[in-house]
Amino acid sequence: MVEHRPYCGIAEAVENVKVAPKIWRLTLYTPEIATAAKPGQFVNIRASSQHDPLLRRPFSLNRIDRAKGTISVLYRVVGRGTELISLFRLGEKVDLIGPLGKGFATSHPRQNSLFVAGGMGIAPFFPLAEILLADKATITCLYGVRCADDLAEVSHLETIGVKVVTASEDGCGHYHGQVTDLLAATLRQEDFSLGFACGPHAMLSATKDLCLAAKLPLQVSLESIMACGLGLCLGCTCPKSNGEDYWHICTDGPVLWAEEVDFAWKR
Amino acid sequence: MVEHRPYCGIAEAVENVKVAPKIWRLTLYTPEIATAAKPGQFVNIRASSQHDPLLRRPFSLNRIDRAKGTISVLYRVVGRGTELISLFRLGEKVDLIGPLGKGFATSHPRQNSLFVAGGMGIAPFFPLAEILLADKATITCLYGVRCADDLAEVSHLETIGVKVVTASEDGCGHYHGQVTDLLAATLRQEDFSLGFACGPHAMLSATKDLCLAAKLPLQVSLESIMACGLGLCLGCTCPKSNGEDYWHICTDGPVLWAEEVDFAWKR
Amino acid sequence: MEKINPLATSLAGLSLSSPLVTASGTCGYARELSQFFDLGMLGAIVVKGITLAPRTGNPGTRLIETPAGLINSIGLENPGVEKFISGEMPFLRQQHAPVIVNISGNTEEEYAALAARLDKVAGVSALEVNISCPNVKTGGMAFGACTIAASRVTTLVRQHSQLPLIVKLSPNVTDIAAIARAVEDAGADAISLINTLLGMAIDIETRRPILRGTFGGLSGPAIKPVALRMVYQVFRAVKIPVIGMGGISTWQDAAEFILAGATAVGIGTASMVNPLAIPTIHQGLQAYATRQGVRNIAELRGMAHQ
Amino acid sequence: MEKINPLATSLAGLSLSSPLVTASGTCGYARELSQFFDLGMLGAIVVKGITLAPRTGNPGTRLIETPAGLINSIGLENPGVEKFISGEMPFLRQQHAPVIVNISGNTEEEYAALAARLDKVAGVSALEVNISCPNVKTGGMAFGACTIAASRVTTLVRQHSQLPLIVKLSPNVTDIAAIARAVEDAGADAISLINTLLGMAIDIETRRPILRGTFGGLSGPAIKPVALRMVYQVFRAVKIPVIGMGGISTWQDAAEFILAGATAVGIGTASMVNPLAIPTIHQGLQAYATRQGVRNIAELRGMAHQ
Ligand SMILES: Cc1cc2nc3c(=O)[nH]c(=O)nc-3n(C[C@H](O)[C@H](O)[C@H](O)COP(=O)(O)OP(=O)(O)OC[C@H]3O[C@@H](n4cnc5c(N)ncnc54)[C@H](O)[C@@H]3O)c2cc1C
Ligand SMILES: Cc1cc2nc3c(=O)[nH]c(=O)nc-3n(C[C@H](O)[C@H](O)[C@H](O)COP(=O)(O)OP(=O)(O)OC[C@H]3O[C@@H](n4cnc5c(N)ncnc54)[C@H](O)[C@@H]3O)c2cc1C
Ligand SMILES: Cc1cc2nc3c(=O)[nH]c(=O)nc-3n(C[C@H](O)[C@H](O)[C@H](O)COP(=O)(O)O)c2cc1C
Ligand SMILES: Cc1cc2nc3c(=O)[nH]c(=O)nc-3n(C[C@H](O)[C@H](O)[C@H](O)COP(=O)(O)O)c2cc1C
Ligand code: FES
Ligand code: FES
Repeated sequence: MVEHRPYCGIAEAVENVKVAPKIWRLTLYTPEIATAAKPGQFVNIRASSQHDPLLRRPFSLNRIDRAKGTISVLYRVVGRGTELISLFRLGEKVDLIGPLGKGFATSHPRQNSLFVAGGMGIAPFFPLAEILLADKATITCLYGVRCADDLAEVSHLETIGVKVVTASEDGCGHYHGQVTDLLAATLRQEDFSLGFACGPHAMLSATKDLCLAAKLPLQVSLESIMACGLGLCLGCTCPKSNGEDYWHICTDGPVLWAEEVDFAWKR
Repeated sequence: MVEHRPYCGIAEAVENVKVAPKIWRLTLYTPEIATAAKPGQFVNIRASSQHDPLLRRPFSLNRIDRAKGTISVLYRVVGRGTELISLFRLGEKVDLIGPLGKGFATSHPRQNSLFVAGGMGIAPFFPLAEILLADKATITCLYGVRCADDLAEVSHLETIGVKVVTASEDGCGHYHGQVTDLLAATLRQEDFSLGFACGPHAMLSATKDLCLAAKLPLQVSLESIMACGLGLCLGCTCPKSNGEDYWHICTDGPVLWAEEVDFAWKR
Repeated sequence: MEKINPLATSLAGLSLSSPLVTASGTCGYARELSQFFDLGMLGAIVVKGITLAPRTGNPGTRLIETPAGLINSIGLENPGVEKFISGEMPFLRQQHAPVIVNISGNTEEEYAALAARLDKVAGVSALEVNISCPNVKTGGMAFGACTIAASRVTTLVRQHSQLPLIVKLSPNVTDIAAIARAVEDAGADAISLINTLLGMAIDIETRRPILRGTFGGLSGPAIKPVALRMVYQVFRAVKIPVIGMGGISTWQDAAEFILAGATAVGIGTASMVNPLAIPTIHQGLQAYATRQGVRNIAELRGMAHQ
Repeated sequence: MEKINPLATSLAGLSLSSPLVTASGTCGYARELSQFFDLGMLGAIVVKGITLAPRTGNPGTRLIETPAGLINSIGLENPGVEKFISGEMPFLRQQHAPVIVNISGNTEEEYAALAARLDKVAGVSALEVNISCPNVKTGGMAFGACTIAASRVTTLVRQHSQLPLIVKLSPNVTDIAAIARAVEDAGADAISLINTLLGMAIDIETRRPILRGTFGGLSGPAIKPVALRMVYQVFRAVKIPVIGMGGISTWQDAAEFILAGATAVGIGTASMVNPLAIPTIHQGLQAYATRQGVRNIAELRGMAHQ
């Protein structure tokens, strides 16, 4: 069960802009969610008022602006739901539920934090950085993309004081190669107190192995197809590392400690 | 089978405006259709790019502007399809097929033509009037509505030279009562050479009876739920007056001679 | 003077404050939905399917979105009957709605054992015997696919429980009316239908079925026309009340099921998409009853047959 | 050198230029679709169901839109076999695609008479025996609902015709594989499935079923998961080829059916919504075959079973 009664209703779109060739940021006026939300939580948005596509689409909170009463999501257009969302216009009445899930745990020693992001996995890190930085932590963000078109957020994160190191296989980033190679190199050079990772399954799996080897506690933000996002359907599972049963990503996660998750699982 | 290979593709919305509280006019740039279209024909528009609502929505041609390469439809928001269409914005890529069906037959004696419109039945009459007037006919249009909010087109028709007499039960029109009562009164006072009617089933049925009694040849534009609009499904039937088989409204109509139609049929 | 409730109804001896019930497996054990609305407006809470032993459910992908539908392959994940009684019943007993426990067995004996175990549990108002789950290897749907098996399970559960007995039918059959008559004859007090339609999807890149178990259960608006037809058929075939479900997402849908003959209606997939679906439907049905000029919605039951 | 066609396939002795066929009753006699694309890209033209005598079809509303679906109750409107042969075959013979005639009877004798009459008609390449129409009072679906009736009709038609025989199955059954095996044993050369799911809708204002015949046939994207599952099941059960259909509207859908085991796929409701659906799917399938690295789409057939 979610910790807090989530808001379920309408929020007005105050901005919906393309920030990279396939990446958009949607900002919604929804004081209820902005007030309650924590970094790492998500919102579940209906892409259509009709029955197709039927299910809501989950997105991490990419901005939480309590003062303005707004939240944002940073999303990549990958299919018909995100395509429809990219058509939302100013003033659009957006049907959403949130905040949902458990966010990042920020009460552990975190003076020197490490973010590892793969592709759209960058989305939840800005609000997390805001909180950690307010607490005088230093943050290094390793950010892997396939190509320059996939880059987003870099200047925003740098502006608030995050050290961003980009990795890409096409050579567009600081580091030429996979973000997990960059991670291995970084862990050899520097000690961190807490790690946070978000990105594709394989990347998270490799990140877990590297961080555990380096004795770095790691939280991972996971994804799954979701039918409800509320713990009703039990459909959004990932196996626990106990080898016995399952986490439900929408309520137990999306953020879990890496050591609790069995990444050997496939969809 | 339709007479002419219809266009099936995309047309750009150049205007979509509310002309009365629930009535909108959508104008589309589609030279292929504008060139081929005749008054009384219709276009079949997809309201959504997704599978729900699944079927296209048929609308009569309300303007045909060959010079500009545009056509318009005048539509009332009655359900989810028309609701979605009312959200189409400038530049929207609208998926449509047209022109479809057989239009009004205008090669009969028509010097003094009579239009009888009920509610949205007014939609196809403007382009018909343009053709008849170009041919020096005089036109009287009896136009019944439930209330003032339902009125559209009056000034447009008057501007091009149609004499419009409105009827309404709430007293907002010239005539206080049903348009068919107005029709009965009008037929007693004046002779017409050709009648055209479009509107609800009951109105068309009564109009047929009155015109036949007055020996006025009458064409009616009919409606039906349509799955294809092309003659593929055989779903859009209305009984022939021969009592034996059916017209298919999308291909045999939507305009038929009133005497060919059995109005005793119910949906 | 108390305001009369136009939605109050009764079913198999239970009084329901409305015809709306949760569809099993789409609202867990009601805790989550209780955050969104007062469960008191529910005619009954039908909980997620319970088995004798705990089940972790199916591995791999469990959900596939389809046009206006959802395929699920949860595999009856549940804590088992003992933990259900100790862990969930205390909360459920506090809600102002009867609790109907949905039970599933791999064998006839398991159904019997579940029925016996739940019989005297405080707060359990009725059993819904699921002979229609497409997502478990043994048992499940097999019991719902033939009149003899359906009837045997019903008889057995009847022998082991005093509780009102609702049998939940599978739609994946040629003659739903025959199955309904068989379970009525075997002692069922009510019938619920439909469970999900058997469906599948294939990943065209890996070329493999998306679900490890190949098939899953199709629910949601897509199946409504089939569900409504079966409720209509079963209403004609039996005398016991019917709980209708399958794709209901608006009050208009619920009204259609009542006109087809349903005494109560289950809301499943719609609550997952919109946790406020039930209160919205509740309000709509109330207004509909008034507009139709009936004092109680039950007056509209089965009217489509006249 | 001729360009090889990666979509060419063969079925029951016919060579098809692609696996795409029209689904009976959704393209009339192909005249209308011929305005939109070259019918030569069709593997076959399957025409609207033909009966012995002309039929005017059902009175009242014939179409109901549902979420991602369509309920129809056309009632086999058709000119009868004689007028079909004289009025439609001349046009059909000129098209560059085999013509498959879908036949429906009220009685076994009618099926036999239709088969005999069409046997020597020039340009008729195969018969599709519709034992699954939900929209006629007698005959129709009744033949498709039990193995014995299905098998008898098949045997009889086999006796009266030399043409390749395709039997079209109803999905409204418990065990589609058993019916498929029965018609295979009775001499069918191929099976097509699925026909429509039996569904209904009620007008909540008049409180009456919308269709005069109460039930109609549900087609369209809504039913795709069920259709795909049945094609998958039947492919495992029989050796004769399968024509898969039900809700196919994109090349991805068509690819799923081929991976499930379909030799050809029928496009129905999708063509009605978009008369260019077939050419669009044709193009998509061609590109898919290339991307999958196969020389012919047939290499992908049934791959989901491996
Ligand atoms: C907790 C959570 C947070 C997320 N945060 C973000 C975010 O901040 N930004 C972002 O761009 N994306 C995020 N995602 C993924 C996002 O939900 C999917 O990209 C989106 O739902 C795809 O919808 P679609 O209709 O465009 O694609 P579809 O047409 O439905 O599918 C396209 C592809 O996306 C996959 N997909 C579909 N739904 C999901 C899903 N719920 N989760 C994962 N993959 C899916 C499909 O398997 C398919 O491969 C998040 C997912 C979860 C579960
Ligand atoms: C040849 C033809 C020409 C038409 N021209 C016009 C026009 O110029 N302007 C206009 O406003 N309307 C016109 N209509 C009616 C218009 O097609 C329907 O109002 C529209 O399809 C309703 O769509 P919806 O999704 O908003 O309503 P829905 O939610 O689908 O239904 C709302 C109501 O409209 C009825 N309806 C749905 N589809 C149709 C249909 N195809 N025909 C008739 N009634 C239907 C339903 O039975 C229901 O009562 C025409 C219909 C036909 C067949
Ligand atoms: C995720 C999910 C889980 C389900 N679990 C159960 C269950 O445990 N027991 C049961 O009898 N039915 C179960 N069902 C079936 C529903 O109760 C219901 O019969 C079906 O979904 C049709 O209704 P709907 O379209 O409103 O969802 C489940 C359905 C879904 C979608
Ligand atoms: C309007 C309509 C008419 C149909 N007529 C016939 C028919 O005459 N004979 C037949 O075997 N199937 C008929 N069918 C069934 C289709 O051929 C097909 O099996 C079914 O619609 C599923 O495919 P789809 O979802 O692609 O439409 C008809 C379907 C529709 C929608
Ligand atoms: S998405 Fe339904 S339980 Fe998580
Ligand atoms: S709408 Fe299909 S034939 Fe007229």
